[in-house]
Amino acid sequence: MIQALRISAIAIACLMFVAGLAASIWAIAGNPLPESLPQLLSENMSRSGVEHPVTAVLLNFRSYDTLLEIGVLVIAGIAGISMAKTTSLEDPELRTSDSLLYALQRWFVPLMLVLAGYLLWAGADRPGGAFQAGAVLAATGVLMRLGGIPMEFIRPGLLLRLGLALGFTVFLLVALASAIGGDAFLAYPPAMAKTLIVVIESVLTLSIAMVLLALFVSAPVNDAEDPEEGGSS
Amino acid sequence: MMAFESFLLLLAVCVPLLYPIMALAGGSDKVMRHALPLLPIPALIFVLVAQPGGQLELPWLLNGGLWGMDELRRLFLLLTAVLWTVAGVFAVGYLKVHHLRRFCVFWGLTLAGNLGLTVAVDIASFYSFFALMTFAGYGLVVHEGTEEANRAGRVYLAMAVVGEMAILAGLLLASAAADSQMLSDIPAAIAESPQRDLMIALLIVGFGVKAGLPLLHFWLPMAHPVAPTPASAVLSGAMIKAGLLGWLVTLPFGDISLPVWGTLMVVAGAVASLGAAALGVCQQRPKTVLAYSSISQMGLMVLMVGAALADPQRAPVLLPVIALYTLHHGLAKGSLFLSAGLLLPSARMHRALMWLLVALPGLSLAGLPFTSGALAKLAMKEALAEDKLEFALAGYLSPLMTAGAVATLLLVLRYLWTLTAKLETGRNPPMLLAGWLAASSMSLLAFWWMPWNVEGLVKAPVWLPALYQVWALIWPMLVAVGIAGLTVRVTRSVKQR
Amino acid sequence: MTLWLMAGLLFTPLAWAVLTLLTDFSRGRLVSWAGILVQVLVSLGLWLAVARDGGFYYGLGGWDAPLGIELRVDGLAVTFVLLTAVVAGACGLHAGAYIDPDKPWHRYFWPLFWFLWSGLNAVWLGGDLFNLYVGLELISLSAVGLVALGGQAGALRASLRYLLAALLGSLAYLLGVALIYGQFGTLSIAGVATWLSDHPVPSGSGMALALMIAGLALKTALFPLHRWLPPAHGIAKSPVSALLSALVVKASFYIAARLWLELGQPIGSLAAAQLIGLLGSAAVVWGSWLACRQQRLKQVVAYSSVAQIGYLFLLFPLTFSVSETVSLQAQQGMTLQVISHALAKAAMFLAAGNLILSVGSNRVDALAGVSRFLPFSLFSFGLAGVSLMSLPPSGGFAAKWLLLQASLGSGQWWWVLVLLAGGLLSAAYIFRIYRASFLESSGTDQFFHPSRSLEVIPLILAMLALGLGLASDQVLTVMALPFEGEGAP
Amino acid sequence: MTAPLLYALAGALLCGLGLFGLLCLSHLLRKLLAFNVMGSGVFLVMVGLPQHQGGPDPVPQALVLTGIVVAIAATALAVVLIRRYYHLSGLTTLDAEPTSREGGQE
Amino acid sequence: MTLNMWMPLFALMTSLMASLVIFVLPEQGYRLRTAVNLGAALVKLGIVAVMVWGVFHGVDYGLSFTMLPGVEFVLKADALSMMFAGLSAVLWFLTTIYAVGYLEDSPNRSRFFGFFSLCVASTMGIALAGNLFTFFLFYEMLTLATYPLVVHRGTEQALRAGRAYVIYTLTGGAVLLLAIAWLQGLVGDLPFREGGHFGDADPALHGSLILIFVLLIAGLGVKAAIFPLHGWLPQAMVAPAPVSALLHAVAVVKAGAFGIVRVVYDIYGIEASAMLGLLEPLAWLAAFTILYGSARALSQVDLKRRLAFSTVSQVSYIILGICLFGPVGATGGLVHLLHQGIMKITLFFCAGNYAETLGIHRIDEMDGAGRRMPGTSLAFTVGAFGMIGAPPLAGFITKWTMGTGALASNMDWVIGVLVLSSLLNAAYFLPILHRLWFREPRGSWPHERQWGRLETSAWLFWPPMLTAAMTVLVGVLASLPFSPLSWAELVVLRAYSS
Repeated sequence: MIQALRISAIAIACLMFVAGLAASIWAIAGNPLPESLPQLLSENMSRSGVEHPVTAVLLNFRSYDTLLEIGVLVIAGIAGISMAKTTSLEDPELRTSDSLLYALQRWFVPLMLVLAGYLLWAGADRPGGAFQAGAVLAATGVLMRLGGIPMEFIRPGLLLRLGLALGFTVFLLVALASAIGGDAFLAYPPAMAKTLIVVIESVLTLSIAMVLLALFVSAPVNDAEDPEEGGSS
Repeated sequence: MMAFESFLLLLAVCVPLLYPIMALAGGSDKVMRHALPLLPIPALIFVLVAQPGGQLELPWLLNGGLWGMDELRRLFLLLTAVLWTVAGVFAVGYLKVHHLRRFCVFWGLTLAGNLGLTVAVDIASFYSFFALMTFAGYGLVVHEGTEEANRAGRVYLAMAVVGEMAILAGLLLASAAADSQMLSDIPAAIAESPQRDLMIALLIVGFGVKAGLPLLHFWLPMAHPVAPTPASAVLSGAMIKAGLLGWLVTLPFGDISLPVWGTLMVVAGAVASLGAAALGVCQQRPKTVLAYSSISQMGLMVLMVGAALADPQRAPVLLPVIALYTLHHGLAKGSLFLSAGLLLPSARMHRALMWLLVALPGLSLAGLPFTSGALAKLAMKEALAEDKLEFALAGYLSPLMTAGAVATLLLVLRYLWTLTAKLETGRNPPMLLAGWLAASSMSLLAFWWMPWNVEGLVKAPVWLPALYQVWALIWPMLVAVGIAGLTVRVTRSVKQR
Repeated sequence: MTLWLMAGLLFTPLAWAVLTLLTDFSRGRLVSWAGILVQVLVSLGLWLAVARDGGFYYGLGGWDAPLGIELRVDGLAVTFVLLTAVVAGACGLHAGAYIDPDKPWHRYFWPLFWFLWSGLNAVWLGGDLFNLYVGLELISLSAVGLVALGGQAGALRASLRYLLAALLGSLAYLLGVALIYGQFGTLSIAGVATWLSDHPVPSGSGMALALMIAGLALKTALFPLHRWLPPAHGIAKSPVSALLSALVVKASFYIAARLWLELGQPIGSLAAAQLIGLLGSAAVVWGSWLACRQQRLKQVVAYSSVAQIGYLFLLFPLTFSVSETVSLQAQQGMTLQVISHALAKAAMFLAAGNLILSVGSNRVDALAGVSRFLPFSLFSFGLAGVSLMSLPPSGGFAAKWLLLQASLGSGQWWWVLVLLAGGLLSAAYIFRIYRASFLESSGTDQFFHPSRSLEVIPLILAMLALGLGLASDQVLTVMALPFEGEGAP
Repeated sequence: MTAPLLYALAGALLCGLGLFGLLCLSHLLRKLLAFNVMGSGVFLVMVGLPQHQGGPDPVPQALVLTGIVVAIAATALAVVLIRRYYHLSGLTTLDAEPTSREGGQE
Repeated sequence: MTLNMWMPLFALMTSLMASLVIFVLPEQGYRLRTAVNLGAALVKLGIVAVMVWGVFHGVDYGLSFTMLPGVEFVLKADALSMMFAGLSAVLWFLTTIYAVGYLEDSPNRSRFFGFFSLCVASTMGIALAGNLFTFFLFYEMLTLATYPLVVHRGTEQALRAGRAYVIYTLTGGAVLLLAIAWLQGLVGDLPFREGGHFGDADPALHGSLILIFVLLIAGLGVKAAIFPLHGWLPQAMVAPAPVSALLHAVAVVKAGAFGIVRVVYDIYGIEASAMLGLLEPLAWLAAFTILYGSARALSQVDLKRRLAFSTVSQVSYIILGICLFGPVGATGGLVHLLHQGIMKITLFFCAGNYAETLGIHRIDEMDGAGRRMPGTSLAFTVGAFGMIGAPPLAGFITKWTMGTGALASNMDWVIGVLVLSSLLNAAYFLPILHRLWFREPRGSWPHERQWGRLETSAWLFWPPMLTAAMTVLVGVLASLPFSPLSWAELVVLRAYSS
């Protein structure tokens, strides 16, 4: 009874929330837009080093966002592997014995690798980019993992951590280098902008893929744990 | 005041004040004991050597101290010093080992208070010494530690504290009114103050506790008898007079006529002198009888104080008389109290002599001719003579005094009577005996040195009183003896039956 | 010079996050100590620079707002940056000694710690609404990671709760950002404020502000959205708890405050301001009350955070439609409260950790007779408590004083009662701890003295919190510095 | 009513739905999914609302892309935590107390 | 000039530093700790003496800096502050000696002496505070520093007392804070100034000023233990004797009373206070407290508890004194600040001696203790008579001066209060004295300890003797320059002449 009451109350609250939100959206939609950012953007596209505006925003105009975003991803990865068990990656429980999957995998893995490469390359002038590529790459890894292909590098050792950090590190080094060059943090020299962005995108792809894969692989079956401070156990 | 006198004055107060330190520092019992009679000696020397009117300024003391001696204080100081000395001598012989040191401490402090208040001219030191005497006196009262003593002590303390507070309030008011810290400025200020009556009431009550004013006297018959005998002597002989002195120095005599207060005091005095006698003759214990006698005698003095309050013109005459009477009574009463601590010698001759010496101060109280009592009584009578007093009750004063004389002798007789029942036979310690003898002789000899020529009241020479005077003194005594004899006879016959 | 400092400030934590990711705990500790040194020096340098020359805007990547992301480097921001450097540095040093280096998962402490730090810096300096969102997420996720690090079911439960709350809060905030962008076409707070200053308020923006502040309030654990906080702060490792309570909740509050100060006057309403104030007051009372009833030491401290956060929200009513003076007083009070609470609460959590280590139990009763061993941590705990009780001369007192003045000055006397009652209530739970420690009981013979370095750190923090009150004026002058280029965007 | 506005309104609806789910569902995975639904709603509003008037706008698109990554990171972290939580306590909700006593009162 | 500026800070720092050093010293470092304690106390005594001399000759000691916008932290020394500072410096020294002996073998001595010094530092701060804000700073610090001392024994009873203490004082502090903040908002930061500030206050402000005054008094009255805010004081007597001594004589209750003095004289100004009609009600309240405290003391059987209620009563003398509009009454109140301290500390020292040496806590166990411990009992007697107001002791000077002052300002009823209170004082002290001196001991003492030659340890013996001697001397020598009375007259002279 109380449960039902509570749920209906929440439901009503949510409905009101939706109504209010919709009303605001409607109202805002009717107001004139005081500032047109796209226009400003297109004026500055030439200095960005890439053709596609989304990529330009992501990796040049608002590259700080992206840097931190990768940081968030790395955090998730770290937090994930911090819970991984260290010994057996070949946990039989985690392996699918599906023979169809096993067969498909031979075909799909190379294809997906190629696709990832394409997405990365396409990012410069049309939709695509590091994240999409990294996602596909990670999917490949998941598939391989499910298929039982041993992936030693995913073991939470130095190698994995290097991989996790690679993209982020490179991005950061570029940012720092620009600051050392005398400009602001993350300000690429216009001449080198394109090159730098491509380099960053490539390593990011790798890292993103690693993070996602690590998160998938790191199965929290680790029994060792910290007791709570001063806890009874 | 000369440097020597100043020094002597300081010494007079400080010697007994500092004497208790000896007890703390661990002076031997023997030294403590034998120092007792020496304590008032500086004061005695001072009072004999110094000229009245000198003052000693002590600006650092309290609110600015001023000590000094005038005619009035001289008499009081004399009484105090003498009485304490003889009582001290007596005490040397009297005291037991038990709590000796404690007794000595309080003895010294009480003495210091008593001497100090007599010489203090500024309010603060006067009040300080007064309080010192009061509180230290408690130690003497409860010294024996019996249940009775403790009860007496409680009553004494309670009433004393109330009295102290009344004095404090009265002095505060008066001091504020006078805007002065000197006692000498107070009477005039009281006379003019709108709060006159309040102040007078407070002061009368405050000092009245000490002086045994009726209704404020309860402590007296309880406390005086239970104290050790030498202490009783000083309590009744000297300390009780401090209340009187308080009145004399604070109340507005001579400045203004206060008939209401005068009447009240006269009534109080009359009640005291007669009522106390009535109660006193019913007592069984000699020292209690003496205590009532003290109240009774104080009643006579209160009577005079009342008259002085009522009649400002007569006051200058009355005050010296009061002082005179005080001296006389103090010495006599001291001697009587001491005699209560005696042991009867076995030799018949000695015994008779002793009884004579015991009785004489008592008879002196009653006004036996050729004693200080006669002198005092005569002076009093003259001073209160009806035709010289502008006062409504003036007519009653003379019969009152006569009745007082009768009562006095009755009490003395009662005392002697109870004493015979109580005294044991034995050998008196020499110092004890010496003390008592000194006291008695002081009481008797004082007659010869008393400044009897006060305001020309008593016609010279005193050793040759006019016949009518002798008769005036004698007939009340005869009445008293008659009553006493009658009573004895009646009781005997009742007993026989 | 300032450019270098800025670059150093942004770069160091991120770089150290990477560096420490590649090492194990013990080596990471050495590396981190170097990093802490660098970071403290850089922060101090920046603070001094701003104190000397005034604040400025810093366009990242060479792009100014609205196209790029601009950092707003003003007195308040650098003060908080410096505060973060001090508190996080202290927590880092403490953690280095406190955390067991032999557990393999503890190596991940350092990267998470550094990411947290970088997120905090991003938030203090951020002037771009979306960038602030990312910064918040950086903080939230690393904080959750720290809480969960190697934990038991209880810790996981707390961290999950924390994560869900944080995510919901972020989403609400992001929704508000979306509406703002839809309305104003810019993400720069300053840009929006500038536009609003000479235009009428467009309809619908109220919802945006409400959403953002509600989301941030959830992340700040404002009553009644506070229930996630005590478990998370109470169960984490003490240095982590210290970080969370001292800095992390302040980050979201800081954004809310900035939004309110820039946009609140045009967009907000009196009712909203009073409502937020009321919730803050409720937090003060309720949090303190619950803190009194906790059995475990760290839970007490955690609930105390809930209460202390309540004070911060009094900023909202006290800056809405009031005179310039009152508003300034309220802002100064809020700033001091943030700083002093950060220092005091960090000290308190670290000290609590030491105490727990010493007596081997996390219960309040277990402290009976502890004061006989003269633990420095108890002393630090006490000193920090002085600031929390807002007794002089602590920073907490200075803050309360200013808030009192603001309340009286604006005629909103009801907040006065809250402030005074809050002080007394906090005294109730703090004295409960003192009381426990003074109890002479026979049973406590075992006592482990933590190393001096562990004990000194909270002491220093507590001393700072205490001394802040004496130096408040100096701190506040820096905060009130004018901008180099007023209204730069 | 343009298509982007419709997206935005749909986003609002999704937000409400997600919120409801987040508050009412007790299974952790469901909560997580509800969070994702809500996130999608927010992204829709974010992209839809500015494009209603100004035409295609790459900025919100980029923002949403970033937002998605963040959301994914958060989701992934949450899943890891949930799995471990389940492993340690055998619970899938936060309603009941886990096996190791937490004590105290919230 | 610069040295003079720093003098107040030095005075403050001596005990603060001592406190910090003691906290760090190991528990076993008995000699070193004692040396630090006594050394610091002596240094402070010296500094204060120099400052007293300086203030007498008109030297200006002052230090101030801005703490918060619009609020200054001010330390300065005027005649009034030196009064309090002198009291605490002297009595700190004695109490330290006493405490060293008292706590000879007990645990937690480092903690105790640390907070003890801190407590004195706060008292010093209160004395030297130059405005209300600074005063409040140290006032609250005092609360905190005293708590560990009150609960020092760690028993249930002590902790309960500590709780009552904290609840009362912190609530009082909150009220005080409100009042100070309000005042600040109304008229800005006000330094303590002889003659006050509100002599010509805007009539429109009068309502607020009266309300603020009430709040201020309520806040300060908790520490000053004005009825009905006195509840903590009798409970707090469970603390060790040196603490009670310090609490009752110097630190806590005096801080409250001193604060009230400051408020009436140096913030509102005596004329303004009278004009606003604030003094009369306060005087009545103080008078009631005087009688109430004494009456309650009568029925106490625990010696320290009786003394505690006596404190309740005695501290209100100070307040009553300053409410008497006029220089003489003020002198009486102020001088009691010192006199009460000296007398009460004597009594508590003695109570501690009885407890420590003979195990006596209750009054009915005191029979005959005077013979076993004559020195202590003598000191006790002097203290008790001082309290009663028997001349020529310190208490008499107070009563006399206050009484004169009351008459000068036409508040004759005060005399009645004084007299009645003295009677009550006598009623609860004299029986004790009787037991001490005139009763036979009841066999063995509850818990007797022997110490060499003296009746008790020398550390415990001399402090009460000294304070008892002081009780006598400040009374007898009241008219000397630099005596408490003369100094109070100086303070009042400066307050009324400005």
